[in-house]
Amino acid sequence: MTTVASATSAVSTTEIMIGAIAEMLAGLSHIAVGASSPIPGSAALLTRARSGGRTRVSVLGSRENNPFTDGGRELFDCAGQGRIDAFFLSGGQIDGGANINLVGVGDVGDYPRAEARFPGSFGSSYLYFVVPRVILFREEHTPRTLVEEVDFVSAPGTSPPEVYRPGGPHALVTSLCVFSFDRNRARFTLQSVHPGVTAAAVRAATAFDYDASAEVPQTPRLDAEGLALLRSTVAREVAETYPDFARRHWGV
Amino acid sequence: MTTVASATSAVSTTEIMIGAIAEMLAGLSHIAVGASSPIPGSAALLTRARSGGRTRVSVLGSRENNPFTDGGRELFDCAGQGRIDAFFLSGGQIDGGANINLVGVGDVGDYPRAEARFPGSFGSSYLYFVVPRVILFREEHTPRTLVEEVDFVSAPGTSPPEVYRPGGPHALVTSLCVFSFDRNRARFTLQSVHPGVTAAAVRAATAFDYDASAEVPQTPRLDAEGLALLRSTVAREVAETYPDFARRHWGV
Amino acid sequence: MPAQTTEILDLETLASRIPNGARIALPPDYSGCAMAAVRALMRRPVRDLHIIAVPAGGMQVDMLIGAGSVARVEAAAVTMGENGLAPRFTAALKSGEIEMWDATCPAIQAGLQAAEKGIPFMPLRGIIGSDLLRVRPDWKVIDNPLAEDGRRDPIVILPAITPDVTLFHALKADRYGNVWIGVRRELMLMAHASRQALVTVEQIEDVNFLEDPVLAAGTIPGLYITAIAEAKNGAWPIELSGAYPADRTAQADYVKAARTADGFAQWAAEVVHDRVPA
Amino acid sequence: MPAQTTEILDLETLASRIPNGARIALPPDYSGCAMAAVRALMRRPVRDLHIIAVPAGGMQVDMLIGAGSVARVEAAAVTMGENGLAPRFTAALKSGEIEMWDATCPAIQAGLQAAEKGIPFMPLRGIIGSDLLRVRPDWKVIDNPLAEDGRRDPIVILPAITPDVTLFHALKADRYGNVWIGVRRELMLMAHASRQALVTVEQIEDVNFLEDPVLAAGTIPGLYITAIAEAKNGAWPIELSGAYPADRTAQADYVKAARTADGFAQWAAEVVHDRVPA
Repeated sequence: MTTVASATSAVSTTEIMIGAIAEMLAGLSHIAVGASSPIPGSAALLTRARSGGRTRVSVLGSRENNPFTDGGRELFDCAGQGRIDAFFLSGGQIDGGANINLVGVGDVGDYPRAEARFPGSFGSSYLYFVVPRVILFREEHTPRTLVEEVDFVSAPGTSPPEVYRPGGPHALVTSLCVFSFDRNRARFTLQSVHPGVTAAAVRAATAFDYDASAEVPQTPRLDAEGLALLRSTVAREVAETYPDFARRHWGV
Repeated sequence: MTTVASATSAVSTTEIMIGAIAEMLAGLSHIAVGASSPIPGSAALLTRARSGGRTRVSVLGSRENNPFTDGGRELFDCAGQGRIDAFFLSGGQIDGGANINLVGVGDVGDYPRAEARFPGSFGSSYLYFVVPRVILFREEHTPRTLVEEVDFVSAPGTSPPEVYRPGGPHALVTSLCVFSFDRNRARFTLQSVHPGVTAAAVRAATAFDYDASAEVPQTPRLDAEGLALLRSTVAREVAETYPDFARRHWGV
Repeated sequence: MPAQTTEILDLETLASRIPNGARIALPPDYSGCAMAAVRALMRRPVRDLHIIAVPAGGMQVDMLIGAGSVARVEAAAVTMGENGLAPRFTAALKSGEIEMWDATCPAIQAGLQAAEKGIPFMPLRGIIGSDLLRVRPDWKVIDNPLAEDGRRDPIVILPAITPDVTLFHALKADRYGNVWIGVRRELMLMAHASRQALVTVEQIEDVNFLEDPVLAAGTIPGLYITAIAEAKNGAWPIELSGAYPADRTAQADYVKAARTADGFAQWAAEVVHDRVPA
Repeated sequence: MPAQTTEILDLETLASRIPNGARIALPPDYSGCAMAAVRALMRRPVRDLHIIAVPAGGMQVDMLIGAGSVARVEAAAVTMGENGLAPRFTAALKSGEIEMWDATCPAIQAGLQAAEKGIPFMPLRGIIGSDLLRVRPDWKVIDNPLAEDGRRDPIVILPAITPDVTLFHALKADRYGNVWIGVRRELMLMAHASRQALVTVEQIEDVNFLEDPVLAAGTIPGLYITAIAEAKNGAWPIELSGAYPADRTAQADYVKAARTADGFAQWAAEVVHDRVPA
């Protein structure tokens, strides 16, 4: 697609995901986004655009939206100070306890050899503990990615009470649905399914067990105003950091 | 004095002290100097001038000679990295074990009340441990300053073997003499007396016990070349950081 | 569209944001002292401050003690530098009217770094055998848990220092609350470590320092700055690097006057309560 | 008269200063990679490097693995970013030919900060319950010795990371060895923490950066820099902020070629051994 998406074009799954994440961010003061996270990044920039300047967004690897001046450690220090309200993590595998694996597939006893090696844990083993609202996202929703138990815990979903942990998982957003996470019960609940997706389809694509009510609502779409904002102002801001992504989705 | 001291003027006690310290610094790579230390500062700058660019001098509070760009902690970090070969400490009291007191006079049990309060320990409690060659200096040489036992240990002269301590006291320079310090024996030895001073006068002015040979040599003066350098190039460099001192001593 | 979360206030309002009893971090005399704001605090007067000098205090600490605004000083030293001992500090310790937490420079910096990193403590070499350990029960010696071969390796650990507020003066800020400090990185450390940072500046510019890669390198992002206020000559009579030198006469006058409580009171009546340089 | 202790070398001589077996710290792809120097190392080829990626590795790490120069990688991740998995890294971990020390970004930064401060360890929050603790026996969980009221407060402590050498590329140095890095402070941390720092730059200027207070704020003093060498386009095909963007075609070509050992060898024959951009 090389022309700007009009406000009346069909809402894409990507835009559904962006809308679902943006809803979780409303009212927060400071949202940080990792380097290769265009969907959360778009949601964060949309949230900022709707906040009237009250929401700060820090995008790693961005020139325009990276406010840090103290080197690579500043994001982590800033989170440790409690100054970051939300962050986003993904995983090669995510399990029903919200444990995430960014290291590899295979028996951890064989480490470092792996059947499949992922890049590595990045900052997850730390940020998952100190950022109050961590939103997991993973576009690929299959039994291969949403597993019963991760092969390697880069960062655990929950911790014993004596462990200092002001932060942790809030929700999981995939291309099919939104799960909320209950930290006390260490368990996901199916919150909503995206348009055209059934609860049964989610169940079939998910290798871990989770709770779901009999009637699962549909993930709300962005309203017309939000969608127009996303496709215009926000799309141009997204393009600064994620040019390929912005071109592909909104032709900017 | 408002004219430049000529190379033939009488050598002052200050210049004797500068010369004695400079001798201890020859060949070192990096000498750091505290903010209010003009005598050691002059000795360090003289050492640099004679090194042909091989000796680095970092003077706190100097614009020209302070190479640090990472804030107040950099001097201490730099010393912790082992990158500083020599530093200078003084003390409201110094005792025969090279313990120094920068806090106050009075029973430590009454702390924080003090009969006389000094400014405080500054970085001494740390730098005394990590800088290999710490040179103590104190112009006032009286039983009031060179005491049998300090009232408050800002930094101890020696430590038990299990304590990490690559650094420590090397010598003590006063307006009367030079003491060397033996870290294994935790004891000073009278190394030399300044011109016009007798070993007996030093003994009378010192409240702590120390070793001395029967014949104590005189503290060597700077040679003519060194003195000329000190009174010209170095004096002008000293003036950048210690303007009053340079004006008083060399009229620059 | 950068976020706009730093408030732009006038000097008196900025000073009013520091509550009685605050744990307040103040920079050393060479690093940008918010002297105009300190005078505003004395006029109020603020009470029961716990001052954290980073790492040593000078004229501003002595003035606040003289004004009766200080309950406690945590510092590696308090001194008037070439002007000698800090008179009100020295008198207060003789009379016992303030609490003193003696420290050593790198211990204060390490404590702030611990707060900056969100860790509860930081180890530091040295100090063992110093009486500082006697008078600082919050400092502790442990055996290095990573020492090789069961070798004993005692090391001091220091608790994080998280000031309620940091107060300093700088050359300039921009309208987004970004503050340019150049090489004075201790100010950045203080802002990172503190819950709030209040900053006075010579001027607020209508630009964004972070858009200039050369300026950005010496800038504290507005993210850490609670509020800014313009204060021309805001560091007087302390020097402000790049702007003006110390007013050594005014400093010497202070030291002379403040030798006695009466002398201090007279000095304050004149300099703090009336003759406020614009 | 500043001291002149930083050597000014040519590129090949600078690369020759890195011995086999060195523990070498390398910056991330956004921070100035000394790619020309890395190609010089591959031509030699250097052997048995222990790479410390600060905190994640990219093309330079993958290339060195492909060249057989690497014994061990210590990193929070190794990735080609938008170009996907790092092919030689992934293959090496499948075959087991390199040792891997998985980490997390702030752990590597904390380890370097410990070395910067001359302390043997640094505590860090998080990590507990991660399998990183299983595969990193050098990391340890202790009870926070300063926890209140005997409350249990487990916390991870990490040993200091002291690289033998840091290697990176920057826009410019001056003739005293001062290197301007702007906001890329991880490079300063690396230089502080390492025994030696070798730096290539686009150009060496006949000035003193430390005399300019605005430039000084973004400068690593020559004190920490062992040697510098000029290397025009020294970061190619990685971007150098303020100078040139990434050559995305060259990067994509690499990822495609390096999928197999043969493909890598062919790529290296062409790009590393012959076509050295001036």
